[in-house]
Amino acid sequence: MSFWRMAVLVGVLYPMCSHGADAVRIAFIDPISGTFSATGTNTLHQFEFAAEELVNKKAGVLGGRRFEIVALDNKASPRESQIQLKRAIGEGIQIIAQGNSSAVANAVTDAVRKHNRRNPANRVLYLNYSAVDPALTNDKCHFWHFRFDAHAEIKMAALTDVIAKQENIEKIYIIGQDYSFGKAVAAAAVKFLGQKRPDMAILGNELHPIGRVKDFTPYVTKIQSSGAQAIITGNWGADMVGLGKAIVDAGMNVPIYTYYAAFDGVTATMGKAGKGKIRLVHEGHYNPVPTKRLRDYHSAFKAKYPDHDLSNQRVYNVIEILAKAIDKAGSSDPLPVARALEGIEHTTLGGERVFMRREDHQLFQPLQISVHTDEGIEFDGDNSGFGLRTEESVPLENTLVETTCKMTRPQS
Amino acid sequence: MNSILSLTGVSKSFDATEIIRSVDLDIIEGERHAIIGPNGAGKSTLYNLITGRYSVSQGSIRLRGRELAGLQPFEINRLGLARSFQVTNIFSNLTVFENIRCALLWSMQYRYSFWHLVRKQKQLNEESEQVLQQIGLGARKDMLAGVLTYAEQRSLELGITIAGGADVILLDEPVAGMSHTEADQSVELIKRISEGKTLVVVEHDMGVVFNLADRISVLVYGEIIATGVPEEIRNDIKVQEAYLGSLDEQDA
Amino acid sequence: MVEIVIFSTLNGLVTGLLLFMLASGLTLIFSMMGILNFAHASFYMLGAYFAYSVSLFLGFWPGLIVAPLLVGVLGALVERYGLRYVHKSGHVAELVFTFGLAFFIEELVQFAWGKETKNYQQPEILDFPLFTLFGQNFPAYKGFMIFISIAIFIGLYQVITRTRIGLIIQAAISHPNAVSSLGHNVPLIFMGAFGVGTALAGVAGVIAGPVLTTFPGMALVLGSIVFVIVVVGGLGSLTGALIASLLIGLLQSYAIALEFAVNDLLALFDISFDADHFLNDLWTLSLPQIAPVLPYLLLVLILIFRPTGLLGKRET
Amino acid sequence: MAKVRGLLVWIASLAVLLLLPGLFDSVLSLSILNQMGITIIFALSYNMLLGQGGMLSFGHAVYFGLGGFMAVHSLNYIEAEVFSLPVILLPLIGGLFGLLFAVFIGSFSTRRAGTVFAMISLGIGEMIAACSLIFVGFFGGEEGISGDRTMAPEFFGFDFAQDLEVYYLIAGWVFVATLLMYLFSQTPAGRIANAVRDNPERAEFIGYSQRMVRFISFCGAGFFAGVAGGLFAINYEILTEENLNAITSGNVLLMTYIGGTGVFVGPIVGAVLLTLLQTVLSNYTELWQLYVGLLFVATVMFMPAGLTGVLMIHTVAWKNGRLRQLILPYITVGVPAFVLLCAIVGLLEMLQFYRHGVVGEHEMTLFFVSVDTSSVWPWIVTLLIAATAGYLVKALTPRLLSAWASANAPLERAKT
Repeated sequence: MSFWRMAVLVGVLYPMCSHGADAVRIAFIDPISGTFSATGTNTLHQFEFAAEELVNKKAGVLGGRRFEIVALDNKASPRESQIQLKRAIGEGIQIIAQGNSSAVANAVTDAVRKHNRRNPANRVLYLNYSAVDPALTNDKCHFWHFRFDAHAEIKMAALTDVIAKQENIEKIYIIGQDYSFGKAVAAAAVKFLGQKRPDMAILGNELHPIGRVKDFTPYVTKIQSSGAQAIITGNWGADMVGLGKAIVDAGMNVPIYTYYAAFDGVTATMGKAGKGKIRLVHEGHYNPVPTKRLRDYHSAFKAKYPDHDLSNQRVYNVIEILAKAIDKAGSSDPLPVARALEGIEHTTLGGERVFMRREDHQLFQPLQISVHTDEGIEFDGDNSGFGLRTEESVPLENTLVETTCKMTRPQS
Repeated sequence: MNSILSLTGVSKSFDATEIIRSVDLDIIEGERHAIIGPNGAGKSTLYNLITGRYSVSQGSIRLRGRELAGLQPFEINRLGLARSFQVTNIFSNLTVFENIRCALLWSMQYRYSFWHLVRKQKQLNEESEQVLQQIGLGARKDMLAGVLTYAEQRSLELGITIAGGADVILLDEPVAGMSHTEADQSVELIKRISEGKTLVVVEHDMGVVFNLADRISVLVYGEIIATGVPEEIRNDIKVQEAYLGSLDEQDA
Repeated sequence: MVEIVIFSTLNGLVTGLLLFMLASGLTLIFSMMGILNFAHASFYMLGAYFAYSVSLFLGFWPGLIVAPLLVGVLGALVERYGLRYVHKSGHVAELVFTFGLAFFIEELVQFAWGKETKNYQQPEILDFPLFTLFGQNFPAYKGFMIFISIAIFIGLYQVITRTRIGLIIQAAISHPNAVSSLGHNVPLIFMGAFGVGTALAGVAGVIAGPVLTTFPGMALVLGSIVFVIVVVGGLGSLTGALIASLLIGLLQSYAIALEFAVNDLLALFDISFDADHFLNDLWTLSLPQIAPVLPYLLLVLILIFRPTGLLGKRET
Repeated sequence: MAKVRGLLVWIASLAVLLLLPGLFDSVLSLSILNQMGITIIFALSYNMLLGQGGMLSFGHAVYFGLGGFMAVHSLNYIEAEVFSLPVILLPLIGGLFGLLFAVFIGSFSTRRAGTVFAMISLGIGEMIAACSLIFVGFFGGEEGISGDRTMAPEFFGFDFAQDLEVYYLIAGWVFVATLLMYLFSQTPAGRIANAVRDNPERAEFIGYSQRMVRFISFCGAGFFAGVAGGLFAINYEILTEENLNAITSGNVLLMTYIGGTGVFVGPIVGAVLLTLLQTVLSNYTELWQLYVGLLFVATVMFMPAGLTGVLMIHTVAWKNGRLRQLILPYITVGVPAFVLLCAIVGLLEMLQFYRHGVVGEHEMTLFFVSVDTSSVWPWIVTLLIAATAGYLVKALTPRLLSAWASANAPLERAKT
């Protein structure tokens, strides 16, 4: 047995020991299989496209090094992410990108922190492009974590501004996924509505298991019979598709305020039934397109991936800002890159100024509130003819929030 | 005349059908007792009742005066009563040696021990070897029980039954399906291993029965119609009627 | 409150009857062959995927006919060339085989159709509200689901109680060994039963696909709950399976609708605990939370105390 | 003689365990080795049920997971200085709680064997997995529970910050646990478990309560599963619901069965092989799980004794001294069979690339050869290779079978 084990190990592990150190490799740890595979796969394509289009086609970084995206499937599970993270580190990858599910992000950020403390010679950098649990840049912040998406509280502040203006809404229902992100959304909604519309009654504040509910009809029945006049939800991926479908089927006709109710099947599901009802808070621009650069980029993406969408506009920011920081640092090693990222300023494809705050490694950027519609849509979602059109913009200054982060910085 | 196993008024019904009807039977210590009867008379059921495989509907079964009703098969076995089966019932994926050794474990006080290594137990292994020699399977020691010939499996069945050292042994058709020579060898074996023990045997082969038994009981339709020494049974009118009658039925 | 009761009942009915469609086939197979087919829900998934593929070219309705037939044929082939082969190694080997099959089919589906969710839609002709109560629509498609399930129950019941084949099936359920001695071709009957059973699962897949979404994990979601129904309902009892299915369907929909918590119960007795009590999770335990646990609790209790199930005739 | 050989095997295994990190010192191979070690203990504990006790469980991950959760909670208690314990003893905590829980569950589930036991284990497994979302305090909900192994008191100067230290910790436990499980199989309780597996009824008539025998094996399996869970907690420092759900339970069944349930080392082979497939093969192909599925179904159908079982059936030929007669037939059938396998894999990979590959790219690398999937030729060539190899296998198999029969025929001098 022992002999066999050895022989097999030698045979299989040997080819993996050597790797070209030429490309800057970025491990993309997100769900490529399982319930949330659609979200993960779609984002993976956006990363690959951004790396190709924004870096590799333009002479790369550090005078010719390419970006290479290495996809690692974590099945949206914190535990599996840990295993994949170990694997990425084992393969000598120094930059980790992850975004889907704050549960995963909490595990990854913790693991990265521990790993870097224990292995100063072999550190990694964690680029969080989408996990928006506020804790990640507050109590749980650390030097190696950078977040490129506005966190749940910032987004909810913008969203509740819009809700507060709707005089006719007096009763509202909050439903979300039962984990840190869903809880953060609910807490922020309760907090801001209490400040901005103390008269508004919150009829329900419900959490459902993430990724397990296949038929949302019972939940919608409950929301409907509660007499709610509006719904707030942070649901994403398959959970948003399911919720949207049940709402459409039940014929509910109330506005829905969301974080992620677009693309990955949601836009197609909501279709006509959701027209003018869904409001969504996001960064970047879908329609109208503010700059030619963004339009060209978006068109090129659709040309290459006709069945996918540019759902996460922050992805191109991640790639561009990372490339900028690497060039500025003159190295792709985590420590100099992290130092370069702190406080970095950048103009996005959409022509907006954004900056990475030094105190908590949170990227601040203008936000948009858009509506789901088929009017004035240049770039639609799910090839359905429906898409997002910007209704209101929140300038960068209005998105600044305080942080409790106490960052400690490594000396070397 | 010491009765070691006694059945009084034992009945067993499945749903509405009464298979065993008020059976009284006394097995005397040290005797070789045969139970005969036509097919379907309830002989195997009677065994299953005594050994705890089925529960008794009515009546009482006592081993050395101790009530057996309500006890599990393994509890009855531990009281010193072992049985063999009509259909070979061995541990076919274990070696022949292992079969015997397992059968010895409880009686040698190992119980459920997980702190003894069986390999190191000298006495256990020696006794297992002895039983193997006794049943003539010494050469087959390391073979899997499942690949033995039929006759060998029957011997092993017997070996498992006696290995635990029980002093009351119930055999269920030990020579069924064997050729004449095999059966003769088997009877010799049974005689040898049952020395000093109480033996109850169910058998169809009358030659074997009369060769082996000190006393015979005749079970017909769930009732004991006669008990006695072979001569008495041979001459009993009721037995002859029952047997001839049933033979007629079988022929028809 | 009334509307919650009405709609929860309807929702429960839809789920329950869907489960029944799956369970009816599994009960048939389990009762006759003694095999708890782990891959049963995988055939349900195959039904959905086949129907999806057919619907791309021919629309929904041909899929409703073609997909179950394909699944049934596939099931019969699996019985003929797989199960029958494994059968000689005993029940444990059969269970392991069907388990492996379930694993394999899931991978096969991902290979053939990809890992992402398929956009399998209900037919447009059924895309209207059947009726509206208290401002809430009841979709016609769900009505259609109820109709199909009830039709299958009645159909199966008639076949089993009224026809010659039904009599043989009944005999095979209660005395599996006796049927062969009556001169029937038992292997053929088994193959047929397996084919029909899996085809029924296929039907369930076809009509559930658009509602419960068609994705590679859809078998896993329903896999073990179907076992619960078959074991709880009892071996060989179609009616038992129906009752158990409805029970679990209603349980799931009511549990979400009614938000009772242990807290509320304790409040009746004027007992309350601080939120930082170390057993806080226990005090705030609510009905929606424990709903997923209940079916399995029922399964374990039934297996321990009443192995024949609710209406079964033989032990599991 | 046999005794010495047995001892040598153990010493050699220990040496290999100690030397492995010298051979494979990259971060990646260390993490694979760690994963392997944990899986080996888990699979061996599962085989105490399936292989040795005849109990098919669909919920063995429960004991693994609960042991792991208790271990990770202990880590946190140690960090909070509630009590103190060296990390090296943490798996013992996992084991004890695995045992405790197994005692409780086993007290009713081992009453029956076969399908009923399998169903109860499934029910319990699903129940505990569902509970993990209810008792958030204990299971940590979606996020799970994390700990930090370096917060425990140092053990002779080791703080287990490095994977290498963790490797030696795991290797030590693998050795001890394997030895203990092997010794258990050699005790009266272990031997009688085999007897009960083969024929529970007969065991009752030699004085053993089948229920009690199963219960003891069940508890032992729970203990070692808990130990594996504790090691998982140390290695990954996070436990989630997945550690105790049906998928983990299914995986351990899979690897144990593929490795072989009838031989003690079977599960070890299965665990090593499956971990390698999972970590290494998955780098090369997205279809690795499909291959695992194929392997599993093929194992159940054609070699129910598993991979080690296939090796074991050669012992007769070996004892007959005729193993050499098999070499040539094996090569003549094995080579085309291997080619056939490669061709099938090639077809599957090409199909996968053709259907799911990046739009506009047709070039893929297959067995070190660049292939253009948009042209028909690669397809035709692969099909032709497959057909030829398939024909050869079919034509040459009868020869193999007859060689097999003659190699296994009893020797003349053997008594019949």
